[in-house]
Amino acid sequence: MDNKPLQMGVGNSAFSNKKLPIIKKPQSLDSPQITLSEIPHLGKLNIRCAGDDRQQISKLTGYNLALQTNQLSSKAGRHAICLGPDEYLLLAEQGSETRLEKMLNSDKIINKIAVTNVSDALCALSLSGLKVRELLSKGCAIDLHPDSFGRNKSVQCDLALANVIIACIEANETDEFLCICRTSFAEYVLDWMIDAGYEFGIIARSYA
Amino acid sequence: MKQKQPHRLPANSQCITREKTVQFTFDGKKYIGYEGDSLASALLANGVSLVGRSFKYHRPRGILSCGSEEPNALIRVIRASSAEPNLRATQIEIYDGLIAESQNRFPNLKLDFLSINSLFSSLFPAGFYYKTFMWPASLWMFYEKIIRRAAGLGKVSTTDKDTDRYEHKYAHCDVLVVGAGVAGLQAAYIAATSGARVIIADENRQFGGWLLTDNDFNINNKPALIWANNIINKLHLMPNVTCLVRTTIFANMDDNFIVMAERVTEHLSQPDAHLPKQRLWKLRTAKTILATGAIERPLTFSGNDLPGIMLAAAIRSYIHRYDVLPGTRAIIFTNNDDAYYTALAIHQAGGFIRCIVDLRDNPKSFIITQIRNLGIDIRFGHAVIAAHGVRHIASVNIAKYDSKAAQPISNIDHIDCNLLAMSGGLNPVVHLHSQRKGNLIWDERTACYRPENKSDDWVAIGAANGTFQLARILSEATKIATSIISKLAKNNQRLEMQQTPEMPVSDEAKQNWAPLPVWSIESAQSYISDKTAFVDFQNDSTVADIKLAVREGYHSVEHVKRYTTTGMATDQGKTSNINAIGILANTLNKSITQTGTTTFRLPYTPTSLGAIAGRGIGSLFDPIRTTRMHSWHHSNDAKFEHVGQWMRAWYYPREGESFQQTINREVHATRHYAGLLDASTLGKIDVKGPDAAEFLNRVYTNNFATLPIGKCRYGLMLKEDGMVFDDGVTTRLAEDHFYMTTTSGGAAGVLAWLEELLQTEWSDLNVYLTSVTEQWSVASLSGPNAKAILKASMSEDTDITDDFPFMTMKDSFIAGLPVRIFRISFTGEMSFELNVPARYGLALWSHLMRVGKSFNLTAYGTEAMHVLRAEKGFIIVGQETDGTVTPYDLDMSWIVSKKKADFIGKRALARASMNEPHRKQLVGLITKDPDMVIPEGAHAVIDPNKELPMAMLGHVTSSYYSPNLKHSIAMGLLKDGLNRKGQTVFFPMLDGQAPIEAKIVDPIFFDKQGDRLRG
Amino acid sequence: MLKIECPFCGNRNETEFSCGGEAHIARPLAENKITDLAFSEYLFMRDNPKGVFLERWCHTSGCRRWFNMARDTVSHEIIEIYAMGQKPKTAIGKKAFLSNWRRKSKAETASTPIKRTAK
Amino acid sequence: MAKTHLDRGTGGLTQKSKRYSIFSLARNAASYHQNWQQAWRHAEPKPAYDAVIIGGGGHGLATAYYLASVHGITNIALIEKGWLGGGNTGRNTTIIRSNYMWDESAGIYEHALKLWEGLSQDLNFNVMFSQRGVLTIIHSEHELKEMSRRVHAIRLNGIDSEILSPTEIKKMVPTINIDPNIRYPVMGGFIQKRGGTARHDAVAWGYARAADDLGVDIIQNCEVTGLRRTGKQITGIETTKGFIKTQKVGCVVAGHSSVLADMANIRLPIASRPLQALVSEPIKPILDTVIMSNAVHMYLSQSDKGEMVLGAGVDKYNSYAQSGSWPIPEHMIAAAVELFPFLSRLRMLRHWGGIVDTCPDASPIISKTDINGLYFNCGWGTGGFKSTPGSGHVFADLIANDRPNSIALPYSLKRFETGYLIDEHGAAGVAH
Ligand SMILES: Cc1cc2nc3c(=O)[nH]c(=O)nc-3n(C[C@H](O)[C@H](O)[C@H](O)COP(=O)(O)OP(=O)(O)OC[C@H]3O[C@@H](n4cnc5c(N)ncnc54)[C@H](O)[C@@H]3O)c2cc1C
Ligand SMILES: NC(=O)c1ccc[n+]([C@@H]2O[C@H](COP(=O)([O-])OP(=O)(O)OC[C@H]3O[C@@H](n4cnc5c(N)ncnc54)[C@H](O)[C@@H]3O)[C@@H](O)[C@H]2O)c1
Ligand SMILES: Cc1cc2nc3c(=O)[nH]c(=O)nc-3n(C[C@H](O)[C@H](O)[C@H](O)COP(=O)(O)O)c2cc1C
Ligand SMILES: [Zn+2]
Repeated sequence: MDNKPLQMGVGNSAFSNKKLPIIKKPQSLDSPQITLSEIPHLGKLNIRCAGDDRQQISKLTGYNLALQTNQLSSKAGRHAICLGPDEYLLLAEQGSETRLEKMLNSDKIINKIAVTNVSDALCALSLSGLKVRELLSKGCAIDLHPDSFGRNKSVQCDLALANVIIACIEANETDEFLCICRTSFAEYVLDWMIDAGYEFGIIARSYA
Repeated sequence: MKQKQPHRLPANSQCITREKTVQFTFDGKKYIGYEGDSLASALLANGVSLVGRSFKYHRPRGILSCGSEEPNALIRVIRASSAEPNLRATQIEIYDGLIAESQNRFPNLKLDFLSINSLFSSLFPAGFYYKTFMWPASLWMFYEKIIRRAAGLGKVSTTDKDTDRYEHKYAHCDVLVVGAGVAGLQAAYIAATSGARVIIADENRQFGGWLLTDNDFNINNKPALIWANNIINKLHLMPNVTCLVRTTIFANMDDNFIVMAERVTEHLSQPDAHLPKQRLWKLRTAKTILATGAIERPLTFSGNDLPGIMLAAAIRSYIHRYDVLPGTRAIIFTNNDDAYYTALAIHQAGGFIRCIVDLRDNPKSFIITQIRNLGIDIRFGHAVIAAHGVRHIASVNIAKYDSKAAQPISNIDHIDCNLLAMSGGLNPVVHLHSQRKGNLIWDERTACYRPENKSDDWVAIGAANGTFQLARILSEATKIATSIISKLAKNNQRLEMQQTPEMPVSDEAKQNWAPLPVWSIESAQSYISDKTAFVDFQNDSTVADIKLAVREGYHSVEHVKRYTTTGMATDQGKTSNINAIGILANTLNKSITQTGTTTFRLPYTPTSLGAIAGRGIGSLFDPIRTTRMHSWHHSNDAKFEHVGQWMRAWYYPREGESFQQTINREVHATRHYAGLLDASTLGKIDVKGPDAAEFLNRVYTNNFATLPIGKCRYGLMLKEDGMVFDDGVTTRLAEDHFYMTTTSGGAAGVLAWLEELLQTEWSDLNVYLTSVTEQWSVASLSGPNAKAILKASMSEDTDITDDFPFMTMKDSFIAGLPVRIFRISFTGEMSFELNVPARYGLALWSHLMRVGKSFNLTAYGTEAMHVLRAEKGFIIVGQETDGTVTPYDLDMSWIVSKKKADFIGKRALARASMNEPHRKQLVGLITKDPDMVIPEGAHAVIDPNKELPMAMLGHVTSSYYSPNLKHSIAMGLLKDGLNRKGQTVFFPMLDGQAPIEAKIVDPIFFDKQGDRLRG
Repeated sequence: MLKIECPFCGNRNETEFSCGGEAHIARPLAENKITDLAFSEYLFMRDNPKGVFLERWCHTSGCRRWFNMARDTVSHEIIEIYAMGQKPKTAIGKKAFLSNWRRKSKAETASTPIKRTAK
Repeated sequence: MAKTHLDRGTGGLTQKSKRYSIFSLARNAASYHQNWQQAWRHAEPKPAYDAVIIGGGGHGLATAYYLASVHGITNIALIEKGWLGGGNTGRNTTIIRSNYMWDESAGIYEHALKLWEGLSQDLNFNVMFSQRGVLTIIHSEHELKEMSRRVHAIRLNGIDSEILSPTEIKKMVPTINIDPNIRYPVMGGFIQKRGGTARHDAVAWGYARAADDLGVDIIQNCEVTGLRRTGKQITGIETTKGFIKTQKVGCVVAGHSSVLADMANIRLPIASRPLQALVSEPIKPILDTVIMSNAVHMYLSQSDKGEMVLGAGVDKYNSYAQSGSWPIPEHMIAAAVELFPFLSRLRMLRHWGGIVDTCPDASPIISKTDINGLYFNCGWGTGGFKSTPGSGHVFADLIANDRPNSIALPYSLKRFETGYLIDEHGAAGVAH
C-alpha cells in the first residue's frame, strides 16, 4: 500500500495556487522598490493569559510578554506581539512552536491560560523596501509615519478588506515589516499588494 | 502652425508658458493655446464665447467664472479610451490633442433646435410638470419619455470600460490647510515652522489663490506674488509639509475625517501608465484650517445669462493670469469696489470701459478716485435693467435705480458693449464648514454669510471667514495658526512654536468692502423681465420662478429649492444660492437670517465615482477564500460554488456528463463505495478554560456538561429570540478543552456572538475562544468503504480503525501526517472527518484519493453532500431555517433540554406564539411523479385551482432527485405541517406547467434506523 | 467617520469596530418567570435617545474587546468610554444611565446572576 | 394575503378654481403666472381639533388626507416641526414596489401600489409615478434559491413578478455588466413591472394640497414637545406654538418615533439609523429600470432630470444627524461601478442622509398603544416611501375606527410581546 510517511516539510505554502516570483513594475523603474515574501510555516502560537501569568510565561518561554497592546518584542529572531489585554501571538522558527506548546502544556500554568497553535491558520508575509509604508497606506488607516509607527510597533487592523497584523521589525530606509493575515485571505492580500505596489515596483517571491 | 488668438494680450503672466503652444479642438474646430491655459481661457483667447446651452430652455451660455464655481461652461472631454461629460471648462487644463465638445445641443451650439423651448417658456414655469400630464392616466409613461428626453446634460459613453487607475491613500497630519491663497500659505507656513506635519492642498494647478490675479498690492514692500512664491518655495522644501495641487477637499466629516480627490494625470497629454488618474485621500487631521477664499456673486437682471456677461473678478483673472481680454468694450455693473479693479485691469489691457454702473449712491474710496481720474464714465445709483444680444451680449439698458423701492427711476439709456463685468459682492466659501453643521452668521456689513468659528476641530480664515483685506488676512492667518499650534503642542512634544512668528505687512489701500446688496433688478414690467433674470444659470431658474414658488405657498427655502430646482445643478448653486435667498427674503418680506440657507452637503465639487470606488472593484471587490485542497479541485475540473466568501467545490463533472448525472454519480458512489468531501471551510473554534463546559451548556440547547472526553455531540444554537442560529458538532478534547465546529457561512458570526456573551454577559466565566478554522484542513471520508480506505491509508502501528465508535474522536497519523479523526456523519454513511494541520491538507487529500482508488473512492462536492444529507433528513441552517424557525418548528424538540434552568433562547421559546400548531413546521415531501423535482422555493397550496391571491401553506426548503431512492425528495416548512403528514398538497409552477402534486411525509427518507452510519 | 479610542489600541477609525447597541441591558433568567411583556422589553425594546446614548462597542478588527461608550447621537461627540461591567463616570453619562426607563423595567429586576450547572 | 376593499376617497380637488390641468396652465401663462393660488394655506393652530396628526412626511399627510376624504373627519391638524416633506419623504431614493414575500407585507404594499396607480388623479397633482419596473439582480446560487421562494410567494399573492435570465437582463439594461467572471456575476433577476419610482416632493405637496382642500389645517414650523394625557386617555399635545386639545393623536414621525414615544412613556423597538443616498451629475437617459442588488448592497435608478440616484444599506450605529459615515457610500459606489462600469466616469453631485426608523423584523408598526387615542405609525425603516398611500389609508382607518383593519392588524405593537414577527430580514435583504 502507498502509505509511506510523507515528509513533514512538504506542507504547502499559502500561495500554492500562484507561481512566484511575480514582478510588477512600471517600465520607467529599474528595479522594484518593494519586496514581498511569504515566511512559510513560521511557528505561531496564540497565548491567552493575563496578570501575573504573563511573567511566568515570559520566564518559561524566553519571550517578553510585558507588552502593551500593539507592541512587539523581538529576541534572537523570535517575536512576541501583544494583540490585546490578554492575548499574545508568539512567532517562532518553524517547528519550535510545537516544542513551546508541549512545554506549556506540561506546566501547571496551563490550567489558567490557553495556548493554541495557529501556525497554519495565519500566514506571515515579510515586506521590505523604500516604499512599504506608501504601499500599506493605500489600504491601512493606521498612521504609518515613522514618528508614530517605528520599530517594535504593531497593529491589528484592516488592510483593504482583510484583517491583518502589521509589525515594524526594522525602521530605516528600506524598512522591514511583517504582515500577518488569515491563511484563506493570503491570496487576496497578495493580489491586493501586487496591484497596489505596481506604482512603486514590487516583487513577490518565495522566502529565501 | 501659428494661429491668431484675437483676445490674447502681450505676454505678462507667470501662469502660462508662452513658449509652449498647445493645440486642441473644440466642437471639431482646431485652436491654439498655451501651456497653463484652462480650456476657458484658451477659448476666450480665441474669441469663442458661446460654449453651451442651458438645461431647460437651451439658451446660449458662455463662460461666467474662472474657477470651480462655473455653472455654464460644461464640456465633454474625449480621450482615446473614454469620454467624460460635464467637466468645467474653467478647470480643464488644455494639453496637446485635447478634444472638447459642447453639450446639450442639437445639431450644434449655434443652431440648437431645442432652443425652441425658450419660446414656450411661459408654458413651463417652475413645477409645471406637477400640474399637467395627468390625463389620461395611462398616457403618463408616454409623456414621461418625452420629458426624459430633455433631461440631463452630458452624454456618457457606455461601451468602453474605464481602463484608468484610481488609487486610495490614507494620510494623517497635525494641520490640514485647505486652500493656498494668501491666507492658506501664511497659515501653513506658520504651522510648519513648529515642526507640525502639515498638508496644504489647493484645487488649482498652482498655489497662490487670488494673488495670481490681484497683483496690485505689496507684501513686505514687494509685489504680493513675490512674497507668495517665496513661501511656496519654502513649503516645498520642508520635509514635514506635503503640498498638493489639483486636489479638492470635498468632504469634511466627523472627527476631522477629510476626503480629498487629487487629479494626478488628467491634465497630461500622455499620462504615465503607472500613475493613477486620480488619487482619493482619506485624511485624519488634528486641526483643519479652512482658507478656501470667496466666490463672487452675479447680479440678477433681465438677460444676465448672455455670453459675454461675466463675473468681474473672473475677467480680471483672465487678464492677469492668462493674458486674455475677453472683450474690448466693457460695461462694469457692480455694487462694491472690487469691480473697479477689473475696470482698471481692462483699461490697462487696452480695453474700453463704456461705463461703470454702480448701484451705490455715493461711494468713496481710493480706487474709485483712481478710476474717475482716468476719465471713465461712472454712474452711481444706476443699474443695468436688461442686457440684449442674440448669442452674445451686444447692448444694455441702464437707468437710475431706486434699490429700496426696487424700481428704475429714470429713462432708459441704451449702451452697446461686448463685455459685461458684474459683481454682486463676495460669498465666503463656507461649504466645508457647513458640511460639519458649523453655524453661519449673516454679516450685514459685508452682506455675506460667514462661518461662526466655534469648533475645536476646524477654523476658517481669510476670505473664507469674511475677511477680505490683505493686511487683515495676513494677521488673522498668523494669529490663528499660532494659536492652533500652541493648543496642539500641549499634547505633542514634536511641536514647538517659534517665539514670534513673522508677520508680513501689506500696503493694500483701504477698500470699501461693503457692497450694497440688491438681490434682483426689477424693471417697470417685472412680470415679464423676471422671466429672463436668471438666478441659477445651469438649471434655468429665474426670479419669476422664485416669486411663483412663493405665490403658490412654497415659502421654506428648502421648498423653493425643490420647486424651482435652484441650486440643484452640478455647481450646487455656488453662484446662485445667496441671490436666491435674497430674492426669497425680499418676496416674503423677511430678513436673510429668518429665511435661512439650504443644507450644504458633500462633495464640494462633483467627484468622480471611479475615484471613490478606487481599486476595490473587479477581483479586489471582495476577497475570495479558498481551501488548501483548492488546486486539486481546480485541476480535477470542479465547478465551484460561493458560500459567503468561500469558494467550495460544487461538483466534479466528467466529460459528457450533465449536472444531474454528475450528482447522481457522486451520490451513488458515496452510498455504495466511498466519497471524499473537502469540508475545510467548516468553522472551527477552540474553546478552552475551566468553565468551557459550563459555557457551552449555556449557548447550546442541549447538554454539554456531561459530554465525556473524546466524545462528540451535535449541538443547536439559538439566538435570544429562540430562533435557530447555528449548528455543528462539538468534541470534548480534555476536561477544559472543546473543539467546536460551526457552519461555513456562520463561523465568523458564531465566534463574534460567543465572544460577546463571554465579555458582556458572563465575564465571570473563565473561557478563551480561538478561531482555528484555517488551522485545520478537513477531508470527510464517507461510505461503506470508508473504514477500509482509512485502514489502508495508515500504517499498522498507527491504525486506529478498530474499536472506533460513532461520535468519538481519535488522534493518529496517516502517512506520517498528524491527523485528528472524528467519527461523525453528515451523509448517513459510516464516515470519518480527517483533520490535519492545513499545510498538509493537499497531501492528505491526494494520499486518500490515491489509496482510495482501488476502493472506488470518488470526490464529491457540496451539491452531492446536500442530496446525501437530505436523504437523511438532516437540516442545513440557512436553508431549512431563515431566522424565523425554532427547534420545535424543525421537529427537533429532542435537542432542547428540559432540565437546564437556562440557555440562550430558552425564555423566548416559552412565548405564547412559539408552540402554536399553525406555525410552519419541517416535513418531508414525496412527489406523486417520482421524476418530478419540485423547485426549491415553490409554495404549497391545498387547492391550486383557487383564484389569486391564494392561501399558502409554506415553501420547499430543499429538493433533489435521490438516485438511491430513485425518487425525488424534498423538505419544506408548512403551516401545521406535523399534523398534516399523509395529506396531499400542490405546488403551482411559475412557468405555467401543471402544479406538482406531493404527499407530506416524514423527512427522513433513507435508513431511518441509522444502521449504516453506526456501521 | 468616528474616531474611537479603544481602551487598549488607541484611536482607530469606526470601520474597525462593531456597534452592539444599547448598553446595560441585563439579561433576565428563564427561571425567573417574567411575563412575555416584560421579556419583550429585554428582547426588543430599545432606548433610542436623541442625545446622549449609552451603547456597547467591540473593536472587531483589532483587539476584539468590548467596551461601553456614551455618545451623542446628534453631534456624534463621544463623551466617554468606559469598561464593560462599569457604569458611566461623567455627569452626562450618569444622568443618561439613571434616567433610562429600563432601570425600572421588570426584565432588569429579574436578572439575578446565572447559577452554574452542578458538576 | 386577504382581499380588501379599496376606497379611494373623494378624489380630485373640491375647489374647482384651484384645479390643475393643461388648460389652467395655459390660462395662467396668459396672465404671466401671477394668479396661481397657494397650494395649501399656512395655517396657525386652533385651540382644539378632533384629531391631530404629528409629522408632515408623506405618511402623515396621507393619513390626514384619507381621514378627511375617506372618513369625512376634517376638523384635524397636521403638525410638522420643519417643512413638509423634509424628513425621509424628501430624501429617499423613491423606489416603489410590492413584491414582498410574506403575506402580511404583500397585503400592505400591494394595497399601497394600487393606490399609487391613480394617485395623481386622486390628488390632482402629478406625482410622476413611473412604472418603469424594479429589477432585483441575483448574484449567487444561494440567492437564486431565495429568489425562487420569493417569486413563488409573490405570484401566488396575485402580484406581478417575472424571472429574467442574464441575457434578458442585458437586453433590458444594456449598460449592465453580465460578465460571468466578475466577483458577483449577474446570474439572473426578477422584475416587478408595475414597480417604479415617483417624484418624492410631489407626493408630500400633492397630499398637502388635497388635504388642505378638504379643510385640514397644515401647520409647519411647529414642533411637538409633549403629549398630555389624563389617566389612560390622551388629551392634547404641547407644541412650540402652544397647547392643542385633542382626543386622538397619530404619531407618524419616522426617525423621531422614539422621541415621541418617550414623551408618552411608551417603549418602541425602534433604532434610528442613518440611511445614505447620493446623486450623480445629470446625464442623458441611459437607464430605464430601477436596479436593486441585495448581495452588493446597492440600488440605482435614473431620475427624470437625469441624475443617477444611488442608495445603500443602513449605517451601523444610531444617529439623528441626517448624515452618514463615509465607508458606506464608498462601498456602495464600488458595487455600482462593478455592475455598471460606465458609472466610473460619472461624478457624485450630492450626498445626503436620512434618519430611518428600523424595527427588529424590518416591518412597520401601525398600532394602538396602551394610551387611548394615541396611535403610532412607524418602523418603515429603509423602505416606507413605497407604502405612503397604503400606510396613510390604513392608519386613517385605524384612527377613525379605533381598531385595525385586516391589513393593519398584523402590524400591532403586540407582536413583540407574542413573537408573531413579520421578519422581512431573512428573505428580503435590503428592503427599499
Ligand atoms: C436615503 C433613503 C432612501 C430611501 N429609499 C427608499 C426607497 O427607495 N423606497 C422606499 O419605499 N422607501 C425608501 N426610504 C424610506 C422612506 O423614505 C421612509 O420610510 C418614508 O419616507 C417615511 O415617511 P414618513 O412620512 O413616515 O416620515 P418622514 O418623511 O420622515 O416624516 C416624518 C416627519 O415628522 C416630523 N417630525 C418629527 N418629530 C416631530 C415633532 N416632534 N413634531 C412635529 N413633527 C415632527 C419630521 O420633521 C418629518 O417631516 C428611504 C429613506 C432614506 C433616508
Ligand atoms: N472672488 C474672490 O474670491 C476674490 C476676488 C477679489 C479679491 N479677492 C481677494 O483674495 C484674497 C483672498 O485670499 P484667501 O487666501 O482667503 O482666498 P483665495 O481665494 O486667494 O484662496 C483660496 C484657495 O482655496 C482653494 N480652494 C477653495 N476650496 C477648496 C477646496 N474645497 N479644496 C481645495 N482647494 C480649495 C481655491 O482654489 C483658492 O486657490 C483676499 O485678498 C480677497 O480680497 C478674492
Ligand atoms: C430622488 C432624488 C433626486 C435628487 N436629485 C438632486 C439633484 O438633481 N440635485 C441636487 O442638488 N440634489 C438632488 N437631490 C438631493 C436633495 O438636494 C437633498 O440633498 C435631499 O433631498 C436631502 O435633503 P438635504 O440635503 O437638504 O438634507 C435629490 C434627492 C432625491 C431624493
Ligand atoms: Zn482595541
